[in-house]
Amino acid sequence: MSYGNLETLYRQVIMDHYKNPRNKGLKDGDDFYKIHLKNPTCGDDITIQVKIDNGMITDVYQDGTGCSISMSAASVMSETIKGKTVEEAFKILDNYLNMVKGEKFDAELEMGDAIVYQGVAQFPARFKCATIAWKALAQVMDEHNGNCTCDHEE
Amino acid sequence: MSYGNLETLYRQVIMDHYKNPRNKGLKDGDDFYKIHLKNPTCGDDITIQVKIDNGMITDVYQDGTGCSISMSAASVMSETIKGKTVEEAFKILDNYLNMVKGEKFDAELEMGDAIVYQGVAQFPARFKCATIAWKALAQVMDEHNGNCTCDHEE
Amino acid sequence: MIKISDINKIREDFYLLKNSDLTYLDNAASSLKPQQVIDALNYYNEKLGVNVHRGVYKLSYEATDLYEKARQKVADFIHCKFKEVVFTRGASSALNLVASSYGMKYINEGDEIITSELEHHSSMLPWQHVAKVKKAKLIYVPLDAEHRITIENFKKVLTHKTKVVALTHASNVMGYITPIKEIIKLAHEVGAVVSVDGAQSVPHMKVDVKELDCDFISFSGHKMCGPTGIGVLYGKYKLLQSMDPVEFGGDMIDYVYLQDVTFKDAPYKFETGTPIIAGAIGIGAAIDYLNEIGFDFIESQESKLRIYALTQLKNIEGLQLFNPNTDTGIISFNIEGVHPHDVASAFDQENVAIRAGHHCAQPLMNCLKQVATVRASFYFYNTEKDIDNLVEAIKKAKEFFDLFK
Amino acid sequence: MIKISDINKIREDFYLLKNSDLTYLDNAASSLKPQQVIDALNYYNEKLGVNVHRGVYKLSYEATDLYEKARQKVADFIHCKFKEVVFTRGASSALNLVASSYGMKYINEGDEIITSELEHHSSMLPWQHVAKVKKAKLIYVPLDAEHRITIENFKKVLTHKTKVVALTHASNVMGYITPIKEIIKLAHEVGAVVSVDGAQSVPHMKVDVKELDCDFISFSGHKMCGPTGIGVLYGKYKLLQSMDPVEFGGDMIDYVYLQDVTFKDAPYKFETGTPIIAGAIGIGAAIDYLNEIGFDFIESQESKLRIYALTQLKNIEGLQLFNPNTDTGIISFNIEGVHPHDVASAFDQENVAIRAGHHCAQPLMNCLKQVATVRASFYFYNTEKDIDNLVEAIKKAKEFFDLFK
Ligand SMILES: Cc1ncc(COP(=O)(O)O)c(C=O)c1O
Ligand SMILES: Cc1ncc(COP(=O)(O)O)c(C=O)c1O
Repeated sequence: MSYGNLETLYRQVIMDHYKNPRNKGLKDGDDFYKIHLKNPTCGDDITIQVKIDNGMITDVYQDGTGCSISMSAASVMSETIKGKTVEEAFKILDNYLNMVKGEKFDAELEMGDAIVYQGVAQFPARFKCATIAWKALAQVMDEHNGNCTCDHEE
Repeated sequence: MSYGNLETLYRQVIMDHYKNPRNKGLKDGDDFYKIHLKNPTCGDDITIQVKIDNGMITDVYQDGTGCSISMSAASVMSETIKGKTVEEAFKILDNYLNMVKGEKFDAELEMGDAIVYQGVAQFPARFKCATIAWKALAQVMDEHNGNCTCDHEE
Repeated sequence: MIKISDINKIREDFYLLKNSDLTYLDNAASSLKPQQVIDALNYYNEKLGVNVHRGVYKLSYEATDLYEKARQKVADFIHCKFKEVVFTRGASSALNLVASSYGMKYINEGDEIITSELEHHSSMLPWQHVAKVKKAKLIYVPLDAEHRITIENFKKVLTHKTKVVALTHASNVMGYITPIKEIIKLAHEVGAVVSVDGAQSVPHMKVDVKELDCDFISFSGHKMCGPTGIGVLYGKYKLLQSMDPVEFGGDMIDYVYLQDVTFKDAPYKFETGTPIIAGAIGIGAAIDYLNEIGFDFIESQESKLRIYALTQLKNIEGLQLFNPNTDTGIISFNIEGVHPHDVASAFDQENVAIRAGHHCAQPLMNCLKQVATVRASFYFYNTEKDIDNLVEAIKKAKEFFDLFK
Repeated sequence: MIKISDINKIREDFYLLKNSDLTYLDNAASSLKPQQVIDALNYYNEKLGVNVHRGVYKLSYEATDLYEKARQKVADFIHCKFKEVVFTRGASSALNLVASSYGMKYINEGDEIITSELEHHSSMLPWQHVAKVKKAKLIYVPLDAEHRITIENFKKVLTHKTKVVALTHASNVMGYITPIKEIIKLAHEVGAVVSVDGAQSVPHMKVDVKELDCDFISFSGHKMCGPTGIGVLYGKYKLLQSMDPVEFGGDMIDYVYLQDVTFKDAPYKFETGTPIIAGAIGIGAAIDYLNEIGFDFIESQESKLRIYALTQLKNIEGLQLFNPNTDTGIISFNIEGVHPHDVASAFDQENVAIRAGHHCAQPLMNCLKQVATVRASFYFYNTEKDIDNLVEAIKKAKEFFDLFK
């Protein structure tokens, strides 16, 4: 049976992360940046915790509820950016956003499992699912860099 | 020069009544029914006073400001219905409304100068001007007949 | 009279039904618009395009005439008087007008307002706000085991303190019809007024406001073959007259003084500024269209589809059906272990358009213990083939997501 | 770049200008709608027709995309941020939103609100209401001898008690442009916010809200080649965020609890229920159209027509011209001894469409000592021929009514 485009969206890697999320569960301690984002329309609700030492992302945790795309993306994001500098993470983030929007992106840039979200470009209605965890990351890093996020553009 | 349809609307009789209104000016005394109607959009403002004795309209006065059609119609109405019974006046009223709406009406029914308002049928935007005084009359007669007018349909 | 066999002729009126293989089952969100309605909109926009009410020239007069004739069409459609029809931006706006005008004027501290967890947010939130501001009590009718509003449960919350009852006529998630006529009778006995949310009933069944004796009913054009941006508030004339306007400005006044103002009578005092001219003409054309189809056809077609769909859905393993006893063409379900959003994407690949989400009914989602559901909703132009496509899509989605188990 | 010589090509875009001998001079009431806008409306109504925001399927996604792109077009058009654009039912609704949300929250007893007798009712009445409810003072800028708002006179009424200034950018009767930028600067110095009525400016000139530094501006689609039933409220984002919603329900919430609720951020918290989807797409298409024509052309064409018209009207004996120094394409006059309503009927016989009435500006009528005036108003698609027809119609009407002298 052919499932058409569906197979380009729901890749095995994605469903693995959905069933077995990495870095799941929040930790105590106030040496974490913590951001909570939600999309009440579909029930997506994500919190991410990030530790940044000397410009280096040393620890990431995530927790929440939502669809397979949003939940897996949080897991993938947490794996992908751990060990990266904030600068590197911003590059990956920008590249990822371009990729899922269907815009030009750098296919050579090392971004781990995040590369499998390419199929999202054909499902623009799922763009928000694929990016909610990454938008939380953006806010964390903006905060770390001292940029106000209170008036953050969508 | 041809003024087209305009001449069917603005008849000499109408303009005479506009320039020389009959029964103009209100009287003191509480043996009159009195109704005040307005169309704030164009500034029409009309008050009519009617005395009814034994089912007979014995006296009518009118006053107000407005366009030539509304002012002349008040004058014509006052002349037309004086000396008529309420029943007769209702007949004339209905006939007049049908005529200015462009619906079937009885051309034989004696209605004095009111007959010259036939041209209004071709100017539906002026229907309200031609009928405001007559609607005031309707309210007077409804009141006289003991029908509540507080919830009067437009 | 339209016959069931005419369904293909009906589908010709809808561009997407005629020209694509779309299975459109999101009618509770918005219905599609037939060519007849689009033609009416185009007539106004192209051949007139001018403003109403104050223009002495022919085009403006014609536009005014069409606008006010649309009001008469609405009045005839729900069986009320011309002047009892207020045009609004939509059902939400109409429901809010009742709360902000009637509610803010007549609700006092300690009064009780009855609503339900079955409501659309637009039906209950305006009253939650009134209750907060006025220190009144917002009380929920307990739903029964099926999540229905019953007369029995309504009686449990109705008291002599009840001033307003705000309930839906047909639920947009469960498809249940509320026994609203009996509820209205009971509410009137204690002197309460009833604001009915007719967004999901008026498009699908003959609603006679005089027979229901409801005090207010609200509905939207876009769910009944009309355009977006237009809705209706019906209110009993005495109530409308007793209420204060909430928007002030052009077209709704008699006389304006520097520090004071007098208003027109209802409905005009509630229609501030240039009216929604095209929208009103559009909903008028939609009503003409629905009248031509006829509610006999609409109700029988929807009930046929409901029975056909339920029979099949009940037999799909792993499908959670939330309203097996739905009264209308609205069916809510989930596929076990698959998020509704994922289901919707899978369906979209099969060109089956449904809605996944909380359907603006978060309290009900809590009752159902779901974050979201999938909702399929029919209209008179749907066919058994559409149901077959839905069933196919469900099976295929299950199969696909099972691959990852 | 559009050249003046292209005027006939432009007129081809408008059904009535192409196919009739109408002289349309009622643009201040509503503009006509070009084919491009009608096509955009038809595209949505025919090829999509579905609801936005919560649909996962392609059609719904496309509708959402078009709806939100329209918001971006508006933002680019007036030079603000995407999220500073609130879609409303029209200018009146937008002006009311500022008063009922910002005004009702921040105006207190004894505060002063400045407006003017030059205002459209929709600009001043919402504040008259706020002033009454809040026991604030509604203060009128004295108009100068020409009935203009001047900076000098504005300074006379501005005090440290002034909390809100609600003024029109361009008068819909006199055609004057208010020196709004300087007024805004002065108002900000005392900490007042300024709500600008842009209904007659935004369609006719480049309005840059960041350059004006206005706090709010309101305008309507139907006066700028767009459809009826859609308007815009621009507000500075911080102000919008600080304000409370006035309508409650679907689409504007984050979380709904039985006795509480949290709202989305602006602009969505002000857009309750199914949005005005077609209307927004329509105003977006209108903006595309106006951008293509360009304000250089629009302004030069209107100023050419103004000069041409005034020169002739000034020379007609027995014509009372109320605004010989109008700044825009709006000209108000009366024919001595003839009621404006009678003039309008005479013009209609010549197919010259103008407006007769108080133009929703009764206080100004009092200043002018008129019950009503005749108003002719141009847009970029009008021509010298239209002015000639107007002048002819005036002469003929005078001649005709002189017959009865
Ligand atoms: C100056 C002015 N303000 C406000 C409005 C109100 O606009 P709308 O009727 O589209 O709400 C108008 C037009 O009628 C106007 O000319
Ligand atoms: C039951 C119910 N009430 C109210 C509404 C609100 O209607 P609208 O979004 O057209 O304002 C809807 C639809 O969304 C509905 O289904």
